[in-house]
Amino acid sequence: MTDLSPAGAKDAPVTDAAAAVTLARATGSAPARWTWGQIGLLVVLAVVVLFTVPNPSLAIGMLIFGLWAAGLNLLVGYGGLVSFGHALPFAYGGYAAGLVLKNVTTSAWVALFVATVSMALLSALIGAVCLRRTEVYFSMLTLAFAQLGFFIALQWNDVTGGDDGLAGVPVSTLELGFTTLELNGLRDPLTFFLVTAVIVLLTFAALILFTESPMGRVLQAIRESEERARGCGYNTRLVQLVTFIIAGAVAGLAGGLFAMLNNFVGLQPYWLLSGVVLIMVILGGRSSLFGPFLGAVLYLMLESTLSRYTDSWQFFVGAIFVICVLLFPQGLWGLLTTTVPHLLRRTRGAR
Amino acid sequence: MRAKAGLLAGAALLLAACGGTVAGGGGSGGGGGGGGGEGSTEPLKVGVITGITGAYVQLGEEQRNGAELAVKLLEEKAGDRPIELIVRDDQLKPDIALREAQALIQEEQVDFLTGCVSAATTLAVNQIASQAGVPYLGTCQTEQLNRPPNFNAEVTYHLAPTPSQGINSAAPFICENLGEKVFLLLPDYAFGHEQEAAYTTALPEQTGCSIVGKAYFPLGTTDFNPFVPTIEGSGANALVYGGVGRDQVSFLRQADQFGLTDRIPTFLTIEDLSFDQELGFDLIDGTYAMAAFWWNVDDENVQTYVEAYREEYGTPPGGYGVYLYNALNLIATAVEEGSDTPEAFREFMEGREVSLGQGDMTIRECDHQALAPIYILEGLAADEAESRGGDAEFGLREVVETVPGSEETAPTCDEVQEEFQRVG
Amino acid sequence: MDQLLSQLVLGIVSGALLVLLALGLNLIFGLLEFINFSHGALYMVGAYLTSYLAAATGTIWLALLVVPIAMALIGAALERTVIRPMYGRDQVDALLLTFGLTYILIEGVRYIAGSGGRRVKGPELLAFQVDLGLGRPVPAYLLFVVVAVALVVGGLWLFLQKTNVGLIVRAGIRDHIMIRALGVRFDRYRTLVFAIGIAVAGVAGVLTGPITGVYPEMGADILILAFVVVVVGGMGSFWGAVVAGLLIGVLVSVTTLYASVYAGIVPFILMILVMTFRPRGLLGAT
Amino acid sequence: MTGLILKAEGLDRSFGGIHAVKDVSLEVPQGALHAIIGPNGSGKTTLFNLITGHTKPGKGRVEFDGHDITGMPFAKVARRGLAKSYQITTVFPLLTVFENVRIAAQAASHANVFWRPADSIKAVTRRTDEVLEKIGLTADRDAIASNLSHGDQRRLDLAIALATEPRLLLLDEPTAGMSPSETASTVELVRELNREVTILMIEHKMDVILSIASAITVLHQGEKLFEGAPDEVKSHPKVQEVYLTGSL
Repeated sequence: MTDLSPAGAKDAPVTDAAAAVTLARATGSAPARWTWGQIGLLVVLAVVVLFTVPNPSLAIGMLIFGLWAAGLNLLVGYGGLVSFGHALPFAYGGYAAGLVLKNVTTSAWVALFVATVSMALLSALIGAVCLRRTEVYFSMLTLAFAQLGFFIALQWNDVTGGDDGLAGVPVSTLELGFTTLELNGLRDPLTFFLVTAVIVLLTFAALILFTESPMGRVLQAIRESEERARGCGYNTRLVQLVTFIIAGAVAGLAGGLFAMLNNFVGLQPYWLLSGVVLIMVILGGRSSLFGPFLGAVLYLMLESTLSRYTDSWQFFVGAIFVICVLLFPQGLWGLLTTTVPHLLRRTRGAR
Repeated sequence: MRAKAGLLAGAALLLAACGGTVAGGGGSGGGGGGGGGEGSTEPLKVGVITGITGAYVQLGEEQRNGAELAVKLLEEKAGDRPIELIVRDDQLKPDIALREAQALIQEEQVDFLTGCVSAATTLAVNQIASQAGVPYLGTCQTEQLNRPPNFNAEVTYHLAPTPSQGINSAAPFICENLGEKVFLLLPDYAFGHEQEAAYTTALPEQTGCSIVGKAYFPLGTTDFNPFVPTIEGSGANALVYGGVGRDQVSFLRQADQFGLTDRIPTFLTIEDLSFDQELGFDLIDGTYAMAAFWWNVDDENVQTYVEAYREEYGTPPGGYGVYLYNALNLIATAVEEGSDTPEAFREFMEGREVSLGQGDMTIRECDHQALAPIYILEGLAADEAESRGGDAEFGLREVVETVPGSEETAPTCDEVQEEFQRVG
Repeated sequence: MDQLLSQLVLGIVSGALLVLLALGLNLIFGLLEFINFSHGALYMVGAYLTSYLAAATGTIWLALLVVPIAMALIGAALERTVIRPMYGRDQVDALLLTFGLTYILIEGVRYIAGSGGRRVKGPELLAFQVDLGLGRPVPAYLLFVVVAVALVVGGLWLFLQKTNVGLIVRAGIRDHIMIRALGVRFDRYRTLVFAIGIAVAGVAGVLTGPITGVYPEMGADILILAFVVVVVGGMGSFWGAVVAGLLIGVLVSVTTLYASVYAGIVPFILMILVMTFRPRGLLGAT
Repeated sequence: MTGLILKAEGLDRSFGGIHAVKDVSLEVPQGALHAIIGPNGSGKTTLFNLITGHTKPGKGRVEFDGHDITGMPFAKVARRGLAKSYQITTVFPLLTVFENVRIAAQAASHANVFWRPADSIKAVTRRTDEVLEKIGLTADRDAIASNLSHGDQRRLDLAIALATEPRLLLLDEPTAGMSPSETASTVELVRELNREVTILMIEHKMDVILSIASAITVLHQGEKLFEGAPDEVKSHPKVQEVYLTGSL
């Protein structure tokens, strides 16, 4: 990294990790290919998960959490907007899909559509309030809304099931025209996995398209200098709001999928859950959309594996966080794409 | 590059479709376990899901102890089948409980599931058990597990008392001995709401008894000071406190500072030795509580369990390990008798009368609810504990009344049937 | 009316402890631009130290002196080792780091002290109740807590206002680059401020012990509230944190009286309102 | 020279007790290269901010291309064709030089597109390359902006402003901190740009202004001291008194 830091960078408020997104692209012409190559990488990751993770629900969960984290990274890594309340859209999507499946129809299309679209609308409202402020204030506002959501979910017992959770969500069906699939995560995890993988991949590709679109590029420019972006004539609030809505909708979709997987929507402290998804993003690396997927897979692996060997597994998770942030500031993906090639180059150069 | 990656991935996906781990794991439908059948020597796998991290760690640890102790005493065998116990941490989060339940069923192909310290996780586990057709023996106090839509007669069993069961047993004692103007201070989540419903029915049924006020506190409240003026201002002469664990510890500590527990007799809906130990003799002195288990209850089977537990872990057991101890014993007996399929296990369980770690117990047929005695306990001061022949370290409470488990205290089977029909 | 008045007093007590945590957070954020999510866990460590010291000496008086110093040392050590590399890095990195630290501290304490909480006996000297003429007596210890917090807050303010070190710290909060340009050994002041922030959290830990007891997760919930206090009061505003802490304490307390269910959510609603109408916080600089 | 592109009337603004800009009016005809000079603290930058909407005027009114833009948000003003380069270099530090300019170039026509890749919009890419060529940054196309030399960063700042295809370009000390040779080439660049776009610039270096400006406004303590052609300014005694002798 040293060769990249500009003269006088010590005083510069901009930090390497914040803008690592574009660094990856900028360090040469090669990494630009990774932008679209990420889709291929995700397919490979999905296949690896499919073959190596022994617990099917965990494997499916990895895809879902990965999508959730990737959507969040749109805000955090690309937009520089750190949401402390991203559990809200995920949980909302779960409740929305769960309630549709339970009370209206068992069609997965309808459930996921309602979860995604209604969360998008809700995000527009929440975003309009939260985006009036930036930085820590933005974060705290998102946290406040998440707490508000938690409170409503807890109190609105008749609809949400309160802290007992929304139980008895029926198994959903997916009409494909030529056939109808039953999405039972427990009895037929392979079908569920493949369907989830397809949905996740398509959404992921759409997210990449967004980041590469003029608007997505402006989002990154706003992160670099909002004033200058405004000076170019951009309505920066609008771009951030659109991003907030997309991230919310993606989380809603992921939440809906998660509800379908579990046939259950549980309630747990939102700020903790928001922290978990944020950590997946940071762990995986903010410089790409694929990074958070890696982060999600790694985090869930750590959690489910370590907890089997020791009661103090959180101690080790904590230690791994500290080590990661000290040694690999750009997250796992940054480690793979920037640091490793850099080291290779250096050792080759030394010879 | 892009095209190549896509091709590669596509091929891999196809490959996976032909037989990945995901397919292999659960394709069989996760049904009730591998071997089965009489004379099988396949290991009997029992999955325990409980909170090993999270707010009620002590309870979770104790549940694990209870299960492990039972397996040890059974010499790790149920008939010819070796018992394999697999314990998983649900962190008290329903999402994690779901995942672990799925893992236990799909990966480990467990024959039975049991464990839980919170209602939310028990419902999550029950949901998965129900889908997979694996018997599940719930072990936490909730009204919801064996009621619609959660109850699945094929798989669901409830070994802990429901809150209403305990409250119906305790209501006469509260009104006769503590005070007839009662204030309810309850946690703001399902367990608290269930308590409210039960107390509001049970207390006014006692002559002259009424509820003069109630307040909810959010889960995880550490500061109870603001509630004290509310309680004192209500004119209550008895206080019922419904919080568990940390909440209870904080509350009693602060109530003591205000002298509240001296002025107003206090009754705890739920007690556990681990909380009592943290509070100490001086804080629980003069308070009352009810429990489905207390370690120095005078009963042969209870004492067998307590002695074995003390020998193994050095302290007497609290109230939560016994459910797991019972669960493992019931499962082992059933398997030994050849009732190792879900259907046969149901037949074995329904209406069964046994005497285990809680003393005499019946699993009634209509909702698979265990009916066991409820004890009313008085908190003792240290010198009192010694003078009454108790234990200087663990003799924190004395049983002042025993209410045997009966149809009368739980909602009757007729009421339960009615509810089932109403929901359909 | 009686009830409302006693409720106000009790609100001030719980608010006072929030103030201590919020002040530390605020100071650290102001000078280091570092969001310390492990603040709650460090407060918990302070409370545990108190519980052991109090068990050994039979009272918390000694702890009141020793624990803040011990916590300051722990804070300084942390700053010198893991926190220093975070300067100039994204605040999200600080989140991951301090989340990790929190896990380590909580599990570490659990490993050493067990999952169950520990008791801390309040001082015998204060084991009586005071009649403030509000109709109901208040435990003397709670009033002592308010006085102790007031002393700490006052002392901290005098330190920042009247000493050279305080002057530099205040200037540094206002303008980082300028201070560096002045050639001051800025690093030392960062260590100092972090240590002070943690020491103040340690004081909160000592004072809380006799009220709630100590247990591994005790820092988690109160930390979020402390953040709300900082934001509502205004980031970087000393008196803002004090005012907001007391306000939120009282607000929660009074809500408990009339609608206890809403007590948990009131601080967050307040925060949304303040952010909407006074974006810089109640006393924040505009 | 067909009419006015910018017309400011009686702009006035105080900050606390400081009267930063006092009743200043300004008229910039199409195609002009109008310069504003004045010693430090004379209100030049505040005047700019009043024009761009960064600061709301206490009194007065700003017309751009015949439309009232007084107090309008900067982004809106920018969309109408007014661009600004900054006194303190403001670029997108961790984007490449190309991307810095491309962002600006796409602002005009493709601002809110999110259904196709930005790189596939050929017109924007072409425009970007043109601007880079014109500013002389083609060689640094793939460099990270924050790695450029100070002078190059100033030029990139200018390039961003230019890429939005403005009709009026506000330059805030475009040669600040530059070496003499860098200054010379920037002056040449500004002169060249002026063939296509009207320019209103603040400048500190008198020699720079005198050689290229078509008209000059001299500010002193927030007030307009004098306005006229370079030659007139040079010879005006009052200007010499407060400004030339003072600073040079």
